[in-house]
Amino acid sequence: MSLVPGLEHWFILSTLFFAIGLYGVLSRRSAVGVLIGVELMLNSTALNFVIFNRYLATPFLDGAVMMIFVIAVAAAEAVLAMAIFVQIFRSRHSVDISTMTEMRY
Amino acid sequence: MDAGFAYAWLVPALPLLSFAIVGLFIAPRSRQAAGLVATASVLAATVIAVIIAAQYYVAFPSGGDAIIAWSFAWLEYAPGLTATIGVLLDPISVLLLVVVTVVSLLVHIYSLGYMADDPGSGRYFTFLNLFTFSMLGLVVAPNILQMFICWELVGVSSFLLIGYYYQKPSAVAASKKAFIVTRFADVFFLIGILLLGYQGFQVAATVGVPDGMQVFDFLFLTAPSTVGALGDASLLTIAMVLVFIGAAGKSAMFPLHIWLPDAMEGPTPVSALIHAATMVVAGIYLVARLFPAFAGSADALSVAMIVGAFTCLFAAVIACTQNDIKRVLAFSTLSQLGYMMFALGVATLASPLGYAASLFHLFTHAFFKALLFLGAGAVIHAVHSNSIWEMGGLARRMPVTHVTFLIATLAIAGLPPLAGFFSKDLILAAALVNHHPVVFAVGLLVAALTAFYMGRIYIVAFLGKARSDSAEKAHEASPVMLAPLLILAVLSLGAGFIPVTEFVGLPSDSGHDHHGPAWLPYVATAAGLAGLLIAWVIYRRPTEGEAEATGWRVVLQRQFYSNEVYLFVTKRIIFPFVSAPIAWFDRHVVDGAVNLTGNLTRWSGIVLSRLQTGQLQTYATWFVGGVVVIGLLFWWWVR
Amino acid sequence: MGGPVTWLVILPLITALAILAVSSNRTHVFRWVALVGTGLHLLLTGFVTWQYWVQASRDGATTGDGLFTKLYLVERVPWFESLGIQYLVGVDGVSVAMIILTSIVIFCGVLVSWHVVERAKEFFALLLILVTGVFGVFVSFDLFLFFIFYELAVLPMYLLIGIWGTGPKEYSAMKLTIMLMASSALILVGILALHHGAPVPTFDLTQLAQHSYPLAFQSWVFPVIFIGFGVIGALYPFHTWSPDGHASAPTAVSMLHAGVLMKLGGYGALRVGIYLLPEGAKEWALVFMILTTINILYGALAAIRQKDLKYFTAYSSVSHCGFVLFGLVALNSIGIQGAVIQMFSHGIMTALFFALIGMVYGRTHTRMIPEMGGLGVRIPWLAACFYIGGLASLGLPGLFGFVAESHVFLGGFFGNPWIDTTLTRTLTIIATLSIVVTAVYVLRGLGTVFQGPLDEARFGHLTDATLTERLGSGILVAVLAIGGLVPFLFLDLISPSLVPFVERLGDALIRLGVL
Amino acid sequence: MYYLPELVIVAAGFFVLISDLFMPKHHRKYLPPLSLGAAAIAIGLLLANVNVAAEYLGGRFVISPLTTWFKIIFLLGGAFTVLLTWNSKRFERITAPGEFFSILLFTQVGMMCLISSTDLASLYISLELSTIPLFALAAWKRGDKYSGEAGIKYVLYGALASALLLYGFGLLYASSGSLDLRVVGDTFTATPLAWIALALVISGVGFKLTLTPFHFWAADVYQGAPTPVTAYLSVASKAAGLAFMFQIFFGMFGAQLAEWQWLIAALATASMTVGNLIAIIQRNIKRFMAFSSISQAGYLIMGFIGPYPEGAPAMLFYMLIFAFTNMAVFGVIMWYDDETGRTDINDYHGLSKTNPVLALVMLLALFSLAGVPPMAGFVGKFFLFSIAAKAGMHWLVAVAAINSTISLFYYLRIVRAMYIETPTEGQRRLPVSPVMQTTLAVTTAGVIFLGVIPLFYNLIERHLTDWLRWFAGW
Repeated sequence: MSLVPGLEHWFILSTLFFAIGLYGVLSRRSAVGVLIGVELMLNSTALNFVIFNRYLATPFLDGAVMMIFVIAVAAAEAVLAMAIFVQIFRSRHSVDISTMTEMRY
Repeated sequence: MDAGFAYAWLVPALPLLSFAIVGLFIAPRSRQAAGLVATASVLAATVIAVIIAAQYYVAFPSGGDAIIAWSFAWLEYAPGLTATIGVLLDPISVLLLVVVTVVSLLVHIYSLGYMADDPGSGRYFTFLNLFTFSMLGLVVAPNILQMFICWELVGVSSFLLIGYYYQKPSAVAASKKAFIVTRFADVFFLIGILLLGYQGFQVAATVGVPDGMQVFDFLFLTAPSTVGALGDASLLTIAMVLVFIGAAGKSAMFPLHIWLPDAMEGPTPVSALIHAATMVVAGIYLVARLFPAFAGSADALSVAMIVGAFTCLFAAVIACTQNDIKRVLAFSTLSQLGYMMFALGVATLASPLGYAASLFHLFTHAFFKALLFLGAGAVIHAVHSNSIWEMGGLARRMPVTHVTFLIATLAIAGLPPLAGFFSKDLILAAALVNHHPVVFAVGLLVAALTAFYMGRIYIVAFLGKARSDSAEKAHEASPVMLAPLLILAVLSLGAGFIPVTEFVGLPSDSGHDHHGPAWLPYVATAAGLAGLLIAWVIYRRPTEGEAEATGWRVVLQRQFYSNEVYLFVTKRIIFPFVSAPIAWFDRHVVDGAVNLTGNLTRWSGIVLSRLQTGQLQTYATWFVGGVVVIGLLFWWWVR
Repeated sequence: MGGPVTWLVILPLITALAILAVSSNRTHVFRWVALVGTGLHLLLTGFVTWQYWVQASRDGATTGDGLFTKLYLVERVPWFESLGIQYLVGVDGVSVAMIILTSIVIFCGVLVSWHVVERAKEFFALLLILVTGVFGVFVSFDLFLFFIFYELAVLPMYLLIGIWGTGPKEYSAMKLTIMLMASSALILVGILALHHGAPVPTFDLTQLAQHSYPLAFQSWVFPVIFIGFGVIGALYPFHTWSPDGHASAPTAVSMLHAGVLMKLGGYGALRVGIYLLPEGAKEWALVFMILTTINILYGALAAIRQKDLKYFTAYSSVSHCGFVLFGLVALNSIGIQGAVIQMFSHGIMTALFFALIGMVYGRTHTRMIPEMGGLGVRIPWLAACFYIGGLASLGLPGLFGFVAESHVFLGGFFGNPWIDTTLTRTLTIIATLSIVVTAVYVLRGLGTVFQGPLDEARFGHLTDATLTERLGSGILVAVLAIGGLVPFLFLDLISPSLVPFVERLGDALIRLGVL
Repeated sequence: MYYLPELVIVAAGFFVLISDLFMPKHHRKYLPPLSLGAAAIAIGLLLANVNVAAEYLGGRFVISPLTTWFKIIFLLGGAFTVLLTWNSKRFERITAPGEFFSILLFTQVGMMCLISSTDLASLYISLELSTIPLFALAAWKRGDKYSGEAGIKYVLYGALASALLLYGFGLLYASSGSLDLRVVGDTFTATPLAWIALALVISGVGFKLTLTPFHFWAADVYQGAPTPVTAYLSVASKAAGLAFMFQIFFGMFGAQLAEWQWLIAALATASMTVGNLIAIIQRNIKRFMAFSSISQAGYLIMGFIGPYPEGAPAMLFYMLIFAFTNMAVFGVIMWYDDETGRTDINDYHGLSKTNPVLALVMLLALFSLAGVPPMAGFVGKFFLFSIAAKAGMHWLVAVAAINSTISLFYYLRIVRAMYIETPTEGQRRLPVSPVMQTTLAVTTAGVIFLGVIPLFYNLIERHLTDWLRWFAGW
C-alpha cells in the first residue's frame, strides 16, 4: 500500500473543495461568504487542471497554463465582486444577500 | 316542342318585369301609377294565358302532351345535374295558368279600389306582382327545382303580404307564423327533392336520361322507368311522403294548417288571391304534378287521402263556430283543400277520376272562394269589422255584394247548377268509385257542414237587422271593386260547365267509371240543402250572446287548441330548452373553455413567477439542480 | 413594373401610405383618398377579372387543367431561393371570385364608414393594410407568401377593434387575435410539414401539388391544417372569437371581417388542405362533417336567443360559415362549388348586415333588439335592405344564398365514395333543418326591429339612409340579387378552376360526365 | 491581418480609457463618437473581408465567414448601445463615460475572440472577458439600490456559473488530455464523467444565453441594470452566448449533435414556455423584456436541432434580426426612461397620441419580436422553425408557434397601453434627440427590411456554405 497519492486522491480532494465551495455558495448569507465559496470552487477547478495535466497529459503543459488563467480570472472576479460589495455596503450598510430581494417575481 | 307556345314565357315574365319596375322606380313616386302598371301587366299576362289555353285545349281537347315551351340552363350543379328555368305546358299547368292570371287580375282590379286610401299601396302592388310572377313560375315549372324556387318565392310573397300592415303586431306575428310553418314543411320538401335528385341521378346513370331532359324534370321523375327504379330502391314512398309534407305545409293540411287562419291578417284581396284561390292550392298542384310518382306508392297516396279527409272534416267543424267572417272562410278553404287532397289520394293511375275531380274542384273553388273573400272584403270595407255579429241586414244596403256572395255561398254549398256542385259531386263519386266508403261519408258530412257554416255567415251577415252602427251606415262598394265580384259570380255560376275533367285526363286512364252512382247528385244536393236549412233554423233569429262560445264550443272555437300546442312546443320547449341552453352553452362552456385556457396560461405564469424569489441562493439552487437534471437526462436518455 | 396582380395587392398599401401622408387635421381628405383608392381597386379587379376571362377562354380552359391548377397572370420572382421560397402570385377562378368579393366589400366598407371621425386617418390606413393582406392571401401561390399575407390580414384587427370598437373591446380584440394567431400556429406547422415532406423542398403550391404525400403523413397534417383554417372559418367549437369580435368591432371592420376574413378559412382549407392532402381529407371528412353540421344548426339556434343585433348576425355567420366548411368536406364537385359560392354570397350578405347594423346603431344608439320596434316606418331603405339580406340568409331563391345553400345540400346529400352515404345524408338532413331555424331567427329579429308599433318618443326623429349609405348598401343588395338571378355567370367563372381540386380527390361525380 | 478589427477595438478601448484620464471634462462628449467610430471601422473591415478564412497563432485563432458574421453582430450590438447612451441626459450624469465605453469595448473584444478561439483556454478567457466587465456595467448606477442589487446578483451568479463551467472544462480536459476543441470532440466517449462534464458546460452556455433553468439571473439583472446595459446584455451578450454555444455544439460536439436533439428541444421548450408564461404577468417593461428575451433564446436554439449544421445560417440571421429588433425596443424604452424616468408598462398609456412615431416604432419592433409578418422577426423565426420541422420535430414547431401566440398576447399588452388606453392627464409630446431618431430609424429599417429583402439571408447563407461544407467533411 503506497502512500503516494494518485489521481483519484487528488481528484477527490479537488471535488471536496468544490463541494465545500458549492455548499458555501448555497448557504452563506453574507455576499463575501458566497464569494469565498465561489473562489474555493474556482480553485478546485484550477487544481483539477493541474492534476489532469500531471496524470493524463504529461508531456504538455496545457493544464498548468489553464490553471494560471483560472487564478487570474478568479482574482479579477473577486476584485470586481468586492468592488460591488463595497458600493452596496455604502448604501445598505450590509452585504447580506438574503435581504436583497427588491426585484423578484 | 311546339314553336307555337314559345311566347309562353311572357306570362310569368310580365309580372316579374312589372315587379322590378314598379318596385324600384314607380312605387316610391306614385302609388296610383304603381297600381295601374301592376294591373296592366297582369292584364297582359291574363290575355296571353287565355290565348295559350284556347290554343292548347283546341289542340289537345282531351288530355295532351307536355310541351316544354321554353327553357334554359340556369344553374349547373354538375354535368348532368342542371336546374333549368323553363315553361312547361301541359293540361294542368295551362289550367292553372288561366286560374292564376284571371283571379290575380281580378284581385288587382279589386285592390285598386280596396287599397285606394292606403298610403303604402305602391308596396302592396309590388308584392302582389311578385306573388303573381312566383305563382305563375310555379305553375309552369318544368322541373322540381324551379317548383321549389317559386314555391319559396310564393311563400315570401305571402309573408310580405300578410305582414303588409307591419305596424300591427298581430299581422306581423301572422306573417312570421305563415312563413315559418310553411318553411318547416319545405324542409321535408327539400329533403324529398334531394332524395329524388340523388336517386334520379343514380337512375339516370344506369338507365340514361331521355334527350333534352334533366334529372330534376317532372317528365323524368314521373316517367314509368324512373318510378319503377325508385320503387325498387324502396325509397319512393319516403321521397313521396317527404314531398307530400311540403305540399301539406303549403296547402295547410292538418297539422300544418295553423298558419292559414292567422294569415287572414293580411288585406282581404290578398286572402282571396293567395290564401284561397292560388297559393294554397300549390300543394294540391304539386301532388297532381307528381301524381304518376305518387301513384307508384300506395302508401304515399293513402297518407294524402287520410290527411286530406281529416283536414276536410276538422276544418269544417271549426268553421261552424268562428265569428270572424274571414276566419270562417279560411277554415272553409282548409276544408275544401282537404277535399282536393283526398280526391287525389283516392285516385289511382288506372282509375284517375279523383285526379281530374281534384283539379276540377281546384278550378271552381278558385272562383267561388275568391268571390267569397272579395265579397267579405267589400263587407269589411264597409263595416270596418270582421265579426259577423257586428254585421247584419247588409242585403239591403249592399245589394250587388249580397247577390254575388249568395251565389258563391250556394256554389260552395254544392247546389246545382253552380260550379261547386259539379266538382264536389265528382270528388264524392271518385271516393265511391275507388271504394273508400269512409272517405265518402266524410265528404258527404262535410258537404252538409259546409252548407251549414256558409249559410250561417250569410244569414247572420246579410239578413236580419243591423247589429252595429257601422253596419247601419254601410254602403255599397265602388264599381272598381264590384266589377271583379260580378265577373267572379258569373264564373262561379258557369265554371261547372267547362269540361275541365276532359282536359286534364291522364293517358293511363283505363276508362273506369267516370261517374258515381246515379243517386249521388241527389244525396249530395240534399246534404247541402240540409245544411242550409239547419243554418236557417238556428240563425234566422240569432240570440244575444251567440258570439260568446260556451262549453264544448270553446274547444271548437279555439280550433282544438292546435295553436296552443304549437306555441307550447316553440315558446315553451324549443326556445327555452334547446335554443337558450345552446346560447348558454356557447357563452359559458365553449367560450368558457377559451377563457379558461387564457386564465390557465396566466395562472401558470403567476405560479412560475413565484420561482423568481429574488433570492440569489434560490437561483443558484435551481442552477445546480439544472445541471443535475441535465446530467441525469443524459444518463437516462443517451446511455 | 409589376403585373396587375401585384398592383392588386399593393394598391391598398399605397392608398394606406397616401392616407398616412395626409396631414391629420384634414379629416375629410382621408375618406376621399380611401374611396378613390378602393374605387381604383375595384376597376383593377375588373381588369384582372377580364384578363383572366380572356386568357382562360383563349386557353379553352373551360374544362380546367386536369390535376393541376392553371394559373393566370402569374408573376414569379425568386426570394429566398435556397429555401424554395419565391414571390409567386397569380389567379385562378376561385381567387378571382374572392378578389371581387373583397373589392366590393372594402369599397362599400369605406362608403359606410364615411363618418368615422375619431382618428380617421389611422382607421382607414389600417383597414387598407388589412385589405392588402387579404388580397395577398387570395393571389399567392407560394405558401410562405400566403402565410405572410394571412397573418397580415389578421393582425390589424387587434387595433381596429381595440381602438375603434365598442363594448368590451379590449377583451374581444385580444380574444380574436389570440385565437386566430393560435390557429395560424397550426397552419404554420402544417405548411412546414408540407414543405419538408415534399421530395424537393419548396413552398410553391403548384409544385407541391405534383407530389402525393404518404397516407400516414396526410392523416395527421390534414386535420392540423383544416382546424388551423377552420378557426378563422368559425369551425365549431373554435368559433367563439367571432361573436365577441364582431360585436365589438366598428362597422367597416365587422363587414370586412365577417365578409372576407372568415372566408380565408374556407379558402385556405380548400387551397391548401383539400388540394394538397386529398387522402387526409377523405379520412377526416366525416369528423369535420359532423362538426360543421353542428356549426350550422348550433349557430342558428344560438342566434335565436341573441338580443344584440351584432351577436345575432355573428351567430348567423357561424351558421353560414358552417355551410362553407360543410360543402368542402362533402368532397365532391357540387359541395366544393357550393362552398365557394357560399363564401362569396355570405361575404356580401354579412357585409350588408353589418353595414346596416352600423347604420341603425348610428341612428338609434342601441343594438338591443327588444328595445327597438317599428323602425320600418322611419327608415324604410334600411329596413328593405335588411329584409333582403335576411331573406338571402334564409336561402330565398332569387338571391345568392339559395344558390350556395342548394349546392351545399345537394353536395352533402350526394356524398362521396369514401364515407357511408347514409351518414352524409343523415348529416345533410340535419343541416337542412337550419333553414327553418334561420327563418325563425331572421324573421323574429327583423320583425321586432322593423315591424310593430313605433316608439315615437324615442325613434320618431330617425332619418333614412344618406347618399353614401344608400350607395354602400345598394351595391351589396344588387350583388346579392344579381348573383341570385344569374348564378351561371358566377359559376362559369369558378367552376373550371374547381376541376383540379375534385380531380385530385378522384370524384365519381365528375367521372359521370357523360350525363 | 484579418484580426485587425480586434486590434482596432482593443486600441480604441485603451485610447478611450486613457484619454478619459487626461481629457478635460467637457471633451468627454467625444468619447461616444470615438467608440462608435472604432466599431464602425471594425465593422467596415469585417465586411470588407467577410468571406475570408484564415488561421493565426498556430490555429488557436481562426477567422471564417461564421466568425466574421458573429463579430458584425457583436459590434452592431455594441454600436447601438453606444448610440443609446450618447446624448442621454439621465445616463450622462451617473457615469464615468471613459470607463463605461472602454469596458464596453473590452467586452466586445472578448466576444470577438470567443468565436474565433479554438481551444478551451482562450475560449474561457474570452468568455470571461466578455462577461466579467458586464458585472461592473450592471452595477454602474452608483447608489441606486436596484443597480447595486443587479450587480451583486450578476457577479455572484456569474462567478458560480463560471466555476461550474470550468469544472466541466476540467473534466473534458481529463477525458481527452487536450484543450483543443476538435480533439476534445473527437475523443469524446460516452462515459458518466463525460455526461457530468457536458451538463456543467451546458449550464455555462445556458447562463450566458439565458436558457431555462439557468436564466434566473436575467430578470433581476435586466431590471436593475441601467437601460443601455440591459440592451447590451440582451443583444450582444446573448449573441456571445450563441457564439459560445456554436463553439461547444458545432465546434466541439458537432459529431454527437444529432443524438442530443431531445436535449436541445427540451431546453428550447422550457426556455420559451417559462419565459413566455412569466412575461405575461410582468409590470416593469425591462423585466418584461428579460423574460421576452429568455423565450427568444428558446426559439433561437431550435436551430441546433437536426443532424445538419444547416441551422447555422438561420440562427445567425435570427440573431442579426434580433439585434435590430431588440435595439429598437430598447431604444424606445431608453428614450422614455430618459425623458420620464418611468419603466412600467402602464406608463406607456397613450404614447400613440403623444408620440405617434415612437409608438409605431415600438409597435413594429414588438410585432417583429412576436414573429408577425411581414416583420423581420417572422422570417427569422420561420427559418428556425423550418429547421425543427426538417428534423421531423413537428411537435416542437407547434410548441414554438403556440408560444409565439402567447408572446403576442403580452406584446399586445404594450400595444394596448400605447394605442388603446388614453394618456394620463397632462401628458405631452416628448422630445426625441437626433441621435435617438437616427438609432431608431436604422433599427426600424432593419426590422422592416431584413426579412423582406432576401439579400442578407442569402449573403449569410452563401458565406456559411463553405464553412458548412468544411463542417460536414469534418
